[in-house]
Amino acid sequence: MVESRAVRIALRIATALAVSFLYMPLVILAIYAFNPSRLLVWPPTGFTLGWFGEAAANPAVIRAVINSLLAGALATSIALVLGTLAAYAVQRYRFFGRESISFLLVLPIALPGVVTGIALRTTFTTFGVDFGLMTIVIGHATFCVVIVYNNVIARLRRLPRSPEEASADLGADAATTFRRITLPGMRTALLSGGLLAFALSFDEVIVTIFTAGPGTQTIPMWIYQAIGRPTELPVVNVVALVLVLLSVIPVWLAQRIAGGEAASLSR
Amino acid sequence: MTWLHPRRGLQLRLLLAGPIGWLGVVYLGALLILLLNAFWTKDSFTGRVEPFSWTLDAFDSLITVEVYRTIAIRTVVMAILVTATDALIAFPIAYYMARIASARTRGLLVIAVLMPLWAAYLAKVYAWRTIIQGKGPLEWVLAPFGIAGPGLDEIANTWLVLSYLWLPYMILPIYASLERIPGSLLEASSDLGARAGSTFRRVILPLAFPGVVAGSIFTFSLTLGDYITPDLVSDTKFIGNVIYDNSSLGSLPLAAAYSLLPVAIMIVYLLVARRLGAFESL
Amino acid sequence: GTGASPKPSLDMPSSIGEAEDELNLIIWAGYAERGEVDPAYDWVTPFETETGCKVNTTDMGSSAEGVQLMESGQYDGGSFSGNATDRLMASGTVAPVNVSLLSNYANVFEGLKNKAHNSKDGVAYGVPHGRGPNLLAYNTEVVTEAPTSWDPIWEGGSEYAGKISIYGYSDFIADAAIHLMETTPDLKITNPYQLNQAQFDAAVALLEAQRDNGAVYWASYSDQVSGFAAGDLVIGTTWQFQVNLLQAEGEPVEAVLPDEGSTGWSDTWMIHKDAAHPNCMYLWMNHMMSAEANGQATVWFGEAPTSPQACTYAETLSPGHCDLTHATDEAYYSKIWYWATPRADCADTDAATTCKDQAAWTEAWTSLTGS
Amino acid sequence: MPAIRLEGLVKHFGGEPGRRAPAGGGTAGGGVGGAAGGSPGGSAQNEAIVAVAGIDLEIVDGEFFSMLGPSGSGKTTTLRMIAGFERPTAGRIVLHGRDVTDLPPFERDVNTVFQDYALFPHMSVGENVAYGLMVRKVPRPEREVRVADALRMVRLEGYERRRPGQLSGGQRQRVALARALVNRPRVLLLDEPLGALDLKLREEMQIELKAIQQAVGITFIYVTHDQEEALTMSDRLAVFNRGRIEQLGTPADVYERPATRFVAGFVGTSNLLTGDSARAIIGSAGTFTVRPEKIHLVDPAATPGPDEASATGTIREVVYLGPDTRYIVALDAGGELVVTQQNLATSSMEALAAKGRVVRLTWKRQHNLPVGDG
Amino acid sequence: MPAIRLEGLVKHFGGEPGRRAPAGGGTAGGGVGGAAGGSPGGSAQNEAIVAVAGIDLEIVDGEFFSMLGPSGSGKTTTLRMIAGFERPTAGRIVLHGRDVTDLPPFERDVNTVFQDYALFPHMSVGENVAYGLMVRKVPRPEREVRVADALRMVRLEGYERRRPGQLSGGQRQRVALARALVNRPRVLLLDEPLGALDLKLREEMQIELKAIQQAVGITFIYVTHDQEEALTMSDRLAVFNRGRIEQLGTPADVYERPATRFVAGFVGTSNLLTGDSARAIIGSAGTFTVRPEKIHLVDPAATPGPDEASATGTIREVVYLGPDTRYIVALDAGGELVVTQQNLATSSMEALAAKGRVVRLTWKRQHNLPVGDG
Ligand SMILES: Nc1ncnc2c1ncn2[C@@H]1O[C@H](COP(=O)(O)OP(=O)(O)OP(=O)(O)O)[C@@H](O)[C@H]1O
Ligand SMILES: Nc1ncnc2c1ncn2[C@@H]1O[C@H](COP(=O)(O)OP(=O)(O)OP(=O)(O)O)[C@@H](O)[C@H]1O
Ligand SMILES: [Mg+2]
Ligand SMILES: [Mg+2]
Repeated sequence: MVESRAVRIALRIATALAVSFLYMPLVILAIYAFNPSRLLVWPPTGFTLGWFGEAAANPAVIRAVINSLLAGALATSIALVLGTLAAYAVQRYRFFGRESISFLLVLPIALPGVVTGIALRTTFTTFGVDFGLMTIVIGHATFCVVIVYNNVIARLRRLPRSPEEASADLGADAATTFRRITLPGMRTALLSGGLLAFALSFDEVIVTIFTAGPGTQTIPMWIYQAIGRPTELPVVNVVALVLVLLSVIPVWLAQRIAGGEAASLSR
Repeated sequence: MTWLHPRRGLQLRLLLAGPIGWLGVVYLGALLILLLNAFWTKDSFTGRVEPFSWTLDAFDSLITVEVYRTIAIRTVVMAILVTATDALIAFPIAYYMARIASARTRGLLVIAVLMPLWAAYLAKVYAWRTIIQGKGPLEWVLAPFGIAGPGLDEIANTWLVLSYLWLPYMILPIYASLERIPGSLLEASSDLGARAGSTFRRVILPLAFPGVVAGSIFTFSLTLGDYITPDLVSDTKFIGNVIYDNSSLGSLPLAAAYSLLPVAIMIVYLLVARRLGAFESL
Repeated sequence: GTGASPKPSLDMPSSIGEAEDELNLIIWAGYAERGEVDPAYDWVTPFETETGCKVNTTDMGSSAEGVQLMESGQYDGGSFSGNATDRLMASGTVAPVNVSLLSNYANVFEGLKNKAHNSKDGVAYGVPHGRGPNLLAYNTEVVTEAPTSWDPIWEGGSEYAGKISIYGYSDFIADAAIHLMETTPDLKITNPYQLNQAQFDAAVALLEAQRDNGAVYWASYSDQVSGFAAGDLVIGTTWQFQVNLLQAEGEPVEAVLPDEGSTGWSDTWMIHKDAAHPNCMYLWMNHMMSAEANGQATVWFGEAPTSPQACTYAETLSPGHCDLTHATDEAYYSKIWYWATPRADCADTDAATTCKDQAAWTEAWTSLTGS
Repeated sequence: MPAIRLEGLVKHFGGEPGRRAPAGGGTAGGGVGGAAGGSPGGSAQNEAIVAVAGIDLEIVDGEFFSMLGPSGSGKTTTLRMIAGFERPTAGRIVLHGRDVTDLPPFERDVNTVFQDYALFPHMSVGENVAYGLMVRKVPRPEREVRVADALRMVRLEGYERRRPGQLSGGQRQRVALARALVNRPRVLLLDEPLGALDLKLREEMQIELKAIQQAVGITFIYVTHDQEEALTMSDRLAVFNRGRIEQLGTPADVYERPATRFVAGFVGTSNLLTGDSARAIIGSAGTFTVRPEKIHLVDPAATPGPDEASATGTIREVVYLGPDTRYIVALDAGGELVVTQQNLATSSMEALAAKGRVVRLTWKRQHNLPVGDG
Repeated sequence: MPAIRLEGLVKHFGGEPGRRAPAGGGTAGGGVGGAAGGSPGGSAQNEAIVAVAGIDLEIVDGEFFSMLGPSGSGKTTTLRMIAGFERPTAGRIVLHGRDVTDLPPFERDVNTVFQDYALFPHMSVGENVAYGLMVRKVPRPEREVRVADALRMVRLEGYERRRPGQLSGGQRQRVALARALVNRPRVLLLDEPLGALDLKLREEMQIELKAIQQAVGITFIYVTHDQEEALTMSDRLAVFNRGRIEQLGTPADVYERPATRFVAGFVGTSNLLTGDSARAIIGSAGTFTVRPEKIHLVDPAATPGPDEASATGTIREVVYLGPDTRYIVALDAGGELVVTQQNLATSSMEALAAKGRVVRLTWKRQHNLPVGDG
């Protein structure tokens, strides 16, 4: 009740403008997806659903989607394991260098993707690692760890120790306690962290370009390549629109799971 | 498990082996190799780097060739501009979400902000490209006022699009830190005689600041490294473009040496941000 | 020197074995179509059906990227331009090709065999895909009279300032050099890719003037296409491909080869020395020289077919294609400087002369476009 | 002129679940009685909650006035309306003759001490205390003097530089107090200011708070759900229940003459005599209460005086409390009475030996208080 | 064989700031006394904290044993070492003759009721209570019977399906208790189990807890900082101060014969007579304490009996407490004594009118307790 009426109205307008700004390009994208012209000209010249059919029938798009899903799922799994372990260690133990760990974990996401990408590629080349899905996964997992880590550590901070102690007290050994008490307590954090990590991996393009091998084009790579080819633009419109629409699912899920918590970017 | 119980040191080592192994060895190792590359010679024709052939040539060109300095300054200025723009746009909406909107509206707004964040990055850049380019919607809107469209070669495009792309990264941490401010603090402030303006300046702003810094880590670092957006919506070169161009063409050692610049900037940035308590707001 | 350039092993396969199940290629976008854009242009699916080799492609954004991808060792081969083939051959990344195993090789125009960009010491290191010049495109509504020289893009204070479309890679320095060969013979430029300091400086100065005159650089060809379509660009360097696209959409765009000649490309399919699927790669190389595949591919991209048979087939898809691309006109192609890598040794045996190397070109280009 | 006059004050909280209402804790009066055996169902979430149901009250200048009541009875809401953090649904708030119902908090001459202290975490103790003066543009030299005075009053000299995070609970409490007092408000509102402190510290702070109030002469309005605290500290108190005042009076009024059964039970231990046993012992129907400390334990053979009520029974349980001993006596007429005896001369041994003994209880008839069912 | 024997138990917390220690609150014994007037300097952050400084103790089977002491005195740490959550720095813990010092919690036959209840939020009440049986692989039919029994004991039949979030504080307390009791441990540890409840509910639960302990006959070790609670409930109690036990004994021992000045002050109100006034009134030097409830207020002209000590003074302050009245008397010989009088027949009016009156205080000499300075 601190804000005056005028301030509140001004804020409401600012919010409305900011939200419109966020959505305006996406709306334009949607409009273009139904435009029959192969070249992008405004205003739209007609209406067609044809590009959707083309996109659905495009094997490169389908392969790319599958690759993205695979890479995302694998990177997320690795990130879930590593992020949880790190968060648990940092939150539940005292040790030398504890402060540096969060720093180390943020680094991959705070350093520019080009740097991470080149560093990884140079390393893989140096050690003769074959480029492929696994190299993409390694690249993605590196910056996904911190997302899981931040989600989990925020939860652990709020999660009291006492239920874990109670569990041990009631006769459960460490593994049982972790499985039955700690893990359920972190479940929503893991889910929202995992979703976020997955989304990030699914959307990552720069590191992917540097770590991809033959036959492992992901969907952002496909889009990037297709943007360079005017003949593909209508299909790009459709694919981009569908991706935007699909992103509702994880957002909605994360919101449902974690309530307001998903709001924290958690990284 | 009984034997493990008293051995907290061992428990800890088991827990940390994975994460530290991964990031400490794979990630830092990769960065180290990149660093080494900055000091190695490369073949001028085939472009291959010769390991352990030490030279400072890459640093030499970075220092002597003016354009690298110009680009570095341009990139940092752009990162500052984008960060400031996002902070200015993000604060009101974050404030509205955290303190004014009803619970329901707040939930909807959080989704509304998260969705573009999770929507494909390239799709968004591409959407802007279609908006900005000639015969696009922007030109169409501006035409009646007799203003020409910017076309795809204005540096301002980069500023606009990057600000757009990273906006949610700024809104969410600010929102989170605003939401964490107990209502009683604001009540106490007004109880003690502060009007809304003073309360905002003296209580809300200082307490939300770590959130702004947390958000700025993203806006800043993402701007610092992006080369795709500048490439797609303008023809201006940024640090990322130079690194990218040289990593394939030209000289990998030069790319590696140039990479050290954003790395150094971000490490300093992170250290400062951590001191300001921003890590809690990430 | 040219550094690590191991003597190529000359053991080539003496027969094509049984096809593997896969083939990983690095290509220029548009060099392996599956009829996704236009069902009439599909030369990958028949190949896959016939050989059982599943084709995976990765587009290269530039020759340099192609070299880098090739050096990762993950690909069986690819279609490279001259400024990639020379590096690949020098670094020993690619293997010589036993052309006697390729039944379609015999039909290929002699002008495309055993050239500097696709052979070494008389041994073939690949087979041709097609060739073409970089052309001068113009909007016929603005530039009403067809230009015959490159002058409109170089002239200071051109009436097209701000609407000049320029290829956005360092290779374009060579285009400046070609213009200098014509306008400043004193520089004694003999090869636009191998420039000594004075020649190089002159080329860069020319480019700076052009930049200040409002050049717009294109990195991906869709930039250029949308620019021409929108009227933001009216004249500039282009490939036949973009012109075809624009014309198909009804845009008033034409292209010419100016009298000075031009840079250009002559692309070659090469095989990696450790290719995981060599048989598929041999089959693919042969396939790409077949009348159908080569005809479709060269029409699709707007370049010259590599054999009379392909020419004939191409005519059925796009009447007049062979004339348009001067497929049989060796004189025409003698005016074309195919892309090559700038080298410190000037790519000659004369140890006394030194030229600016690729890194210098890249740096100059960064300075040109980055400041 | 009264310091504060509340006229027909009402506050409803809107249909949807509000920010401050914790899950499950939002049902009025659910706190105390609902602990055990309550029905497992819950109240509908979407009804409007009547937090304050109509309050009329005058508080005198310089008074130490307490609001006592169970959790959810509307004390905090009333206080927040006085401070200006909530707008009344109906009614008026008059501060020293001026209607402030519609004024924002920063224009009211009252200050609040919050239960969670609400100290500004990014400011030092000194800055916290100076805050009110600073935003009111009191010049720096005066500000410094007043801040030093306020910190001396709460015995925190030398703590100016510390951050709230570096203080103990009791110290934070003092800072919150100093921060309010430094503005010299005419009314100070305190919402369970000692709720977060532990017993010993709370007792210390009670004495200190009372002393400070007497020293500065400001009107204190003090919210608590601890009856002992309210009885000890207040000049007058109001007992809240379900958004209304059940009784208003001095501590003695409320303790010795509870107006309703609710007050009798909430303030002190209530020994209720009902139905048959009431008729048998007191001679009239109805519900009566008698305080445990008013009852004498005498020999069963003794005859009670004419002005005394009396009953016989057996000591079922003896609890040694240190200063007192509590006897739980099962009455022959039915029911139980709790009797408290000061351990004046008796030692614990004697006290504990009384278990199982047959006794007579006597008390002055005037201490039989009939209570309504309010 | 004692249920529990602690031998020379010591616990230090390492140099770096500890997990459980809130900033600033980590200094041993800093809680009560340090609240006001303490030096602003604070202790260096990096010294090791001595939480428990050497404890020897035997607790008998079936005993209700309390650990009483101010905040930070080491009670919780001692309890946590018994439960196995902390490893002693030195010393041994013997449970029923078995040295368990190095065993993890899940191998000790003790159970704990936590102050914050520590219920598993993702499990229903029934699942919470069944947890200990489940992880110990007790077969389902037996499990169900025992869970039902335990819930009946704490009067929560019919609540099996609820989630902890849907319960009130008192109900959660009961669930925590049932969850521990269902395992039939030989020792139950309770760390301020009623600390989070409000006054009325706490009193109810005290009675109930005691009744349950008597019913099941398990050894209870009960941590509290509320002296009244400790006195009321315990068979024996230990008074902790700065990581040591200051006194060990029955409630009456501790209350009536405090061994040290600290105990005298911490358990009950201590009226200390020192120096000159001690010599004048009692006739010998040293420090004495006399409990406020042992003192009679009589006419100043009255002559004290031969076995009585006596002093004259003026009533400086009268505090009406409801059941009692507290008089603060300024002695003519110097110093102050607090006198508590049960409001047996006196009304508040009479009591409050006493302010300023000159009175004589008398008390039995046997209630003069000399106290050490411990
Ligand atoms: N902002 C709010 N929104 C909805 N309901 C509220 C709000 N504030 C208070 N209430 C409800 O109003 C009623 C009175 O609350 P109030 O806080 O005034 O009680 P209280 O007497 O202070 O209790 P306690 O001793 O627990 O602090 C309660 O039922 C409470 O849940
Ligand atoms: N994990 C820990 N790390 C560091 N110091 C600790 C830790 N646990 C307890 N301490 C310190 O040890 C001392 C004793 O603490 P303990 O919790 O045992 O006290 P307590 O008597 O239970 O107090 P309270 O009544 O406040 O619960 C305190 O100074 C406390 O700050
Ligand atoms: Mg309240
Ligand atoms: Mg404790």
